[in-house]
Amino acid sequence: AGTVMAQSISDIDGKGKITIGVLTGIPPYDTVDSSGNTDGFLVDLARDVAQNLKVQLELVPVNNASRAAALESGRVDMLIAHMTATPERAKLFLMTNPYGAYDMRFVAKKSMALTKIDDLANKRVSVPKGSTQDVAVSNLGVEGLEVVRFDDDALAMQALISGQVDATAAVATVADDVIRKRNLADLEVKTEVPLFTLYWSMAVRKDATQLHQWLNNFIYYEEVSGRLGALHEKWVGVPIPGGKLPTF
Amino acid sequence: MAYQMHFGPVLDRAPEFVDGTINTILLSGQGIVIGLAIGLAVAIIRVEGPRWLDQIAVAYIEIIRNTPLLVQVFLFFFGLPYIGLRLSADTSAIIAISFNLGAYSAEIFRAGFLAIPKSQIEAGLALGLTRLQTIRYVVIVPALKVVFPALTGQLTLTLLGSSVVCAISANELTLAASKVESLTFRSLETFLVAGAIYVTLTFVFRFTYWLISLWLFHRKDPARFQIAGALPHGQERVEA
Amino acid sequence: MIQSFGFSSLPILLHGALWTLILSASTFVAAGIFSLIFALLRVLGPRPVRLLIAGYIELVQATPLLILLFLAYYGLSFLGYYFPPLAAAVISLTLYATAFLADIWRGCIEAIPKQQWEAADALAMSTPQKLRYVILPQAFRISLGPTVGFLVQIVKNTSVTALISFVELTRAGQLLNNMTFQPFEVFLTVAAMYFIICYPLSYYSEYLQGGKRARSST
Amino acid sequence: MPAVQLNNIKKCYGALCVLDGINLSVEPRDVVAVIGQSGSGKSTMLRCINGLEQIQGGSIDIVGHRIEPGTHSLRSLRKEVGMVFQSYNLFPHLNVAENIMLAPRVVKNVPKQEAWETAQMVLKQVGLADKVGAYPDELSGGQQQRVAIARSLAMKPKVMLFDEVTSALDPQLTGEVLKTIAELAAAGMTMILVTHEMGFARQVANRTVFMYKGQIWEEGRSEDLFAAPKTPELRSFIAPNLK
Amino acid sequence: MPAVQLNNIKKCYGALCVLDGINLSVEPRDVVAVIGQSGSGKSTMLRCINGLEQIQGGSIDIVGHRIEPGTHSLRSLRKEVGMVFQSYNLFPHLNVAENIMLAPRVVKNVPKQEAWETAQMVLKQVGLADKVGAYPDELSGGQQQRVAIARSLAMKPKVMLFDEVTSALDPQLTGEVLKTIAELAAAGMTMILVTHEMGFARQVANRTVFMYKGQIWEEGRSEDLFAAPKTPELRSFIAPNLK
Ligand SMILES: Nc1ncnc2c1ncn2[C@@H]1O[C@H](COP(=O)(O)OP(=O)(O)OP(=O)(O)O)[C@@H](O)[C@H]1O
Ligand SMILES: Nc1ncnc2c1ncn2[C@@H]1O[C@H](COP(=O)(O)OP(=O)(O)OP(=O)(O)O)[C@@H](O)[C@H]1O
Ligand SMILES: [Mg+2]
Ligand SMILES: [Mg+2]
Repeated sequence: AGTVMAQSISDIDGKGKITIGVLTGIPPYDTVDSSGNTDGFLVDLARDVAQNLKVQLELVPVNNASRAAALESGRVDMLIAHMTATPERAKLFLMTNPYGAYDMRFVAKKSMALTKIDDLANKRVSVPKGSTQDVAVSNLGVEGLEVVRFDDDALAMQALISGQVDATAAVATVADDVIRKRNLADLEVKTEVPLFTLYWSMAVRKDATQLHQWLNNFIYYEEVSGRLGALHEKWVGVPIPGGKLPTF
Repeated sequence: MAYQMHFGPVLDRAPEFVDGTINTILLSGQGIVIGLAIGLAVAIIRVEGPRWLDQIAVAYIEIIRNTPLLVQVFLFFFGLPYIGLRLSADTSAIIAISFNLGAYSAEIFRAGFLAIPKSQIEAGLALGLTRLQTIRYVVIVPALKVVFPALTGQLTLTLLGSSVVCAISANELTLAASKVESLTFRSLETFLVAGAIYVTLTFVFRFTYWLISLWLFHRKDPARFQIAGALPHGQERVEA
Repeated sequence: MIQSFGFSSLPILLHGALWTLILSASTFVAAGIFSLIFALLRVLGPRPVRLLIAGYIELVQATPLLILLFLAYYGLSFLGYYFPPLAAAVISLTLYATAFLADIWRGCIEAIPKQQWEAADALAMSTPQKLRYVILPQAFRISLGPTVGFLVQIVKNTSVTALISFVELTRAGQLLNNMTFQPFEVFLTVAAMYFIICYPLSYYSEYLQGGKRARSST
Repeated sequence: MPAVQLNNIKKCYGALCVLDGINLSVEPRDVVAVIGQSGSGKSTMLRCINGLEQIQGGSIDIVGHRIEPGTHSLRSLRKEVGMVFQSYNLFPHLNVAENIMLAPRVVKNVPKQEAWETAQMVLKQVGLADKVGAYPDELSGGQQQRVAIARSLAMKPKVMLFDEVTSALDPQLTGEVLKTIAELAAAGMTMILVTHEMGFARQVANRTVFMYKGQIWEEGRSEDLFAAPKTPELRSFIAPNLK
Repeated sequence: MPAVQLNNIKKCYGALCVLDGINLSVEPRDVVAVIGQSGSGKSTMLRCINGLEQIQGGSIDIVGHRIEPGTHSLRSLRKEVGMVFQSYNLFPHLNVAENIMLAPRVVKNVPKQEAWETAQMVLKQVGLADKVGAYPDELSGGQQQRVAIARSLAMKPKVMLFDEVTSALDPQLTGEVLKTIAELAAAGMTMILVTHEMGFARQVANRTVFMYKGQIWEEGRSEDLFAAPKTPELRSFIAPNLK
């Protein structure tokens, strides 16, 4: 073991390898084969990063709760982990320009009226622990809303399906997929109350400015070359929501 | 070391830790009380009960002891709704912990019962006590004394094991720690603090068990007993 | 993509179960080596070493595996040591298992009567010879039952490595659940698989301990 | 009416019948000594009388209760029949007073105050009034055995059964316990006592029963039986004790 | 030159000195019996002689080795001094042959064949040649003790120490073991034996040492000592044994 923290492109070149943490276990963005290996949108992106840097790729699966620690500790060189660039996170990591997005929506029973945020008063809403939904829903400021946290998106959704919560904050595409395939006729994605559209950034450590700049460039090129859209279509079946990706 | 520790932001979240700690105490406390009750009942069934009931008890014990608590927690929380039983995360957690401890403590209690000579039980019966009264007054305390170290060891495992129920969002210390971690991104510091709290809790619980053992097994001072007991017979003492 | 739980899902779980076995076996071997050393030092070592080991055992036994795993996995990274998940998982589990196994084995060594040591002493045997030929063979017999019993705990405890996304049986179950949204079926199958792995071990452990009791009573 | 009447009782373990048609009648205030070789069934008979063992045939009438094969609820019977064992069987976690008060309190619901007074009384009876707060392991074997007798007495039994209560004791301690039993006999308690102390049987028991291979082989007034044993088995059994 | 020489040795546990200035000289082929009350320090003295206990003062010269306070490496000494304990201490996981061959093989690197022959020889010496393959728990106490003696003999010791080797045995088994020891004495082995068997001490030991409160109170030729004890302590100690 024991490699130095790679901070610059030449560090990575020197190692001949880049270690990327990717979020796993969120169909349809990814899937697991019978040997437990993940493949999916984020994995393909990570492959492209390594390929363009002309180094080998080491993938490290992470979850919402562990991804920050993985990056901070040097366990990984960068994260492609559905991370949204909040100002708070930006204080700790360098966040790249977004490489994708999803529409975050509330999912709930058809019978539950949800046309405005205040309808969530005194309701239990499940979110993945430490995720952007967690932060967003926790900060809604609705009276009596209880946030119930789970290890990942699937368990949060599962809590709704088994009736343990009244609603969940989920990715619209994922939720649609689940509702259709599992025949959950009594559930629906509540479109009247858009939670938000979340854009995902890659993250590197604070002092890895060179890598950060390179990744911005990489994302720009992947988008304009149509590669990014193609990958999203391949895994999710629809284009990236929200049209042209923002930059900052 | 490249990494600089910053406990400040983590310690600012002290209320969350306090909450989590209280919840962990409540959760494992309830789990322990219910679990021990289950364990005692199952042990009595195993020693005294009819054969068919004994076999059910054995099946229960073996299933629990040979599957991980985490999986049991999942089954109680996500599985039971499918047979129409919807329990909150906290309730599911308490039930899962109780059933888990029940299986382990049943075997411990049983070992204690078997360590009590049969002649003690016969002495109880010969005095006209029922079997249950015999167990209650003659068997339990000496049996408990035999197995007390094993039992408290198991209770410590239960306290620490309660950390896995954060997987179903039951409110307890590890969940609180995850929350703090996601808010502060100071993972190492957060889990160091949580670890320290668990270690402290463990020692506090052990101290409590020690106090309980004093109360249960410590002999009353014979001299004091005589005075207290003889109190209504003041005249007798004067006479003597 | 969302799928249904069925026979096609079994390979994922079986693969996870295989990793659970590999993880358990590696942990057992590593913890076994350390535990033997620790148990011996705990009995025979100089006082500071004995205290140090006792402290380690107390501390680790008072910390949840989950927290320990997290601290070991990321803590080591913070110190600049990066291990692949399997190695990291084995290291953390070993840290944990050693604290219990060393304690079990110490008890077994201490269960050998002092007179056995003295008899070996009087025969001019050196300390390693006493251990090798007189004490450890006897301690080994006593320890067999509890050790196999603890193996069951190791197998079950590997489930927490799901937290660091190590795909063993429990994590495989979680991933499968994410794909199928059929938790009851998935986790019941997972539980059954653990049972199939653990029950024979439990049974054997009980047999070993029961067998011993039967022998000593005759 | 006899206090205890055994009518042709049988007790078998599988094919082996360790009690094979026992008839015995014990009048109130009788003291019956039961003697016989090891394995002849003495303990088993006693255990059948207060229902610790199920019988397979015959019946037992005892202070107004009847035990037959299959009889189960024996608690009301046991309230009136005391039993003292060879191995004392005091409860180690309770002190002397608690040992004695337990059964009256939980079985008979005697108020605490009354149970306490009874305890003191029976302890005085066995000569251990000063040990009321001691724990069993702080007492000698003989003292423990006398506490066990006191514990039985506290239930105010109509009949008492003693199973070789002195065989675990050395000669000096044996003396203490036998003295206690002799006093009980003098006070008119109905008793059946299995014993290996021939001298004691002869002096204290008005009747003696000799068991042999699961049967009552010979019985009669103690003086007669010891002075003129009729069967060769009894003769050879008591021979070494007489010289 | 004496085989064993104790020069004013002291052995203390904290303030309590259980050996308080012991002087003793044992010539080759001497058989020395050590007698004395329980707690007088007999075992402790033996244990000091082969270094199982550290001494706090004085020195011990034994078959060319010297033990002083703080002496640590005693292995070469122990190769030449055998010790047999009250509780046999056979290794339960090894059979008789393995018990006997273990120390010669691992301590002295004796080849297997030779160790095997020695084992058979010493077993014959203690009269157990037929038990070579048995495990300790298959042997009677007396047989186990004789195997323990054989195990010591297999190291070909120059001096043997025996600590109440018969006190856990009943009289018949005691006889077997004492016979073995007497044969060893006759063959010229230098021995120190702590014993409660006065008759045996008198017959087999040429010298007897009486210990009292951590000191050698009286010593001399066995006949003289038993026939005419000088101190009142020895007189009252051996009195009950002589009648
Ligand atoms: N549970 C049992 N199963 C089979 N046989 C039994 C059982 N209990 C007792 N016995 C047999 O019943 C016979 C009578 O035993 P019991 O204890 O009544 O003899 P005893 O006259 O009291 O002898 P002792 O003087 O040794 O106490 C013995 O042969 C004994 O082996
Ligand atoms: N480890 C110890 N710590 C303190 N005192 C001890 C220790 N070992 C022995 N003693 C004391 O040393 C004294 C001598 O003991 P030792 O065993 O030598 O007596 P002994 O003559 O062999 O008696 P016995 O005939 O009962 O075997 C006793 O008073 C004993 O209590
Ligand atoms: Mg009997
Ligand atoms: Mg001694």
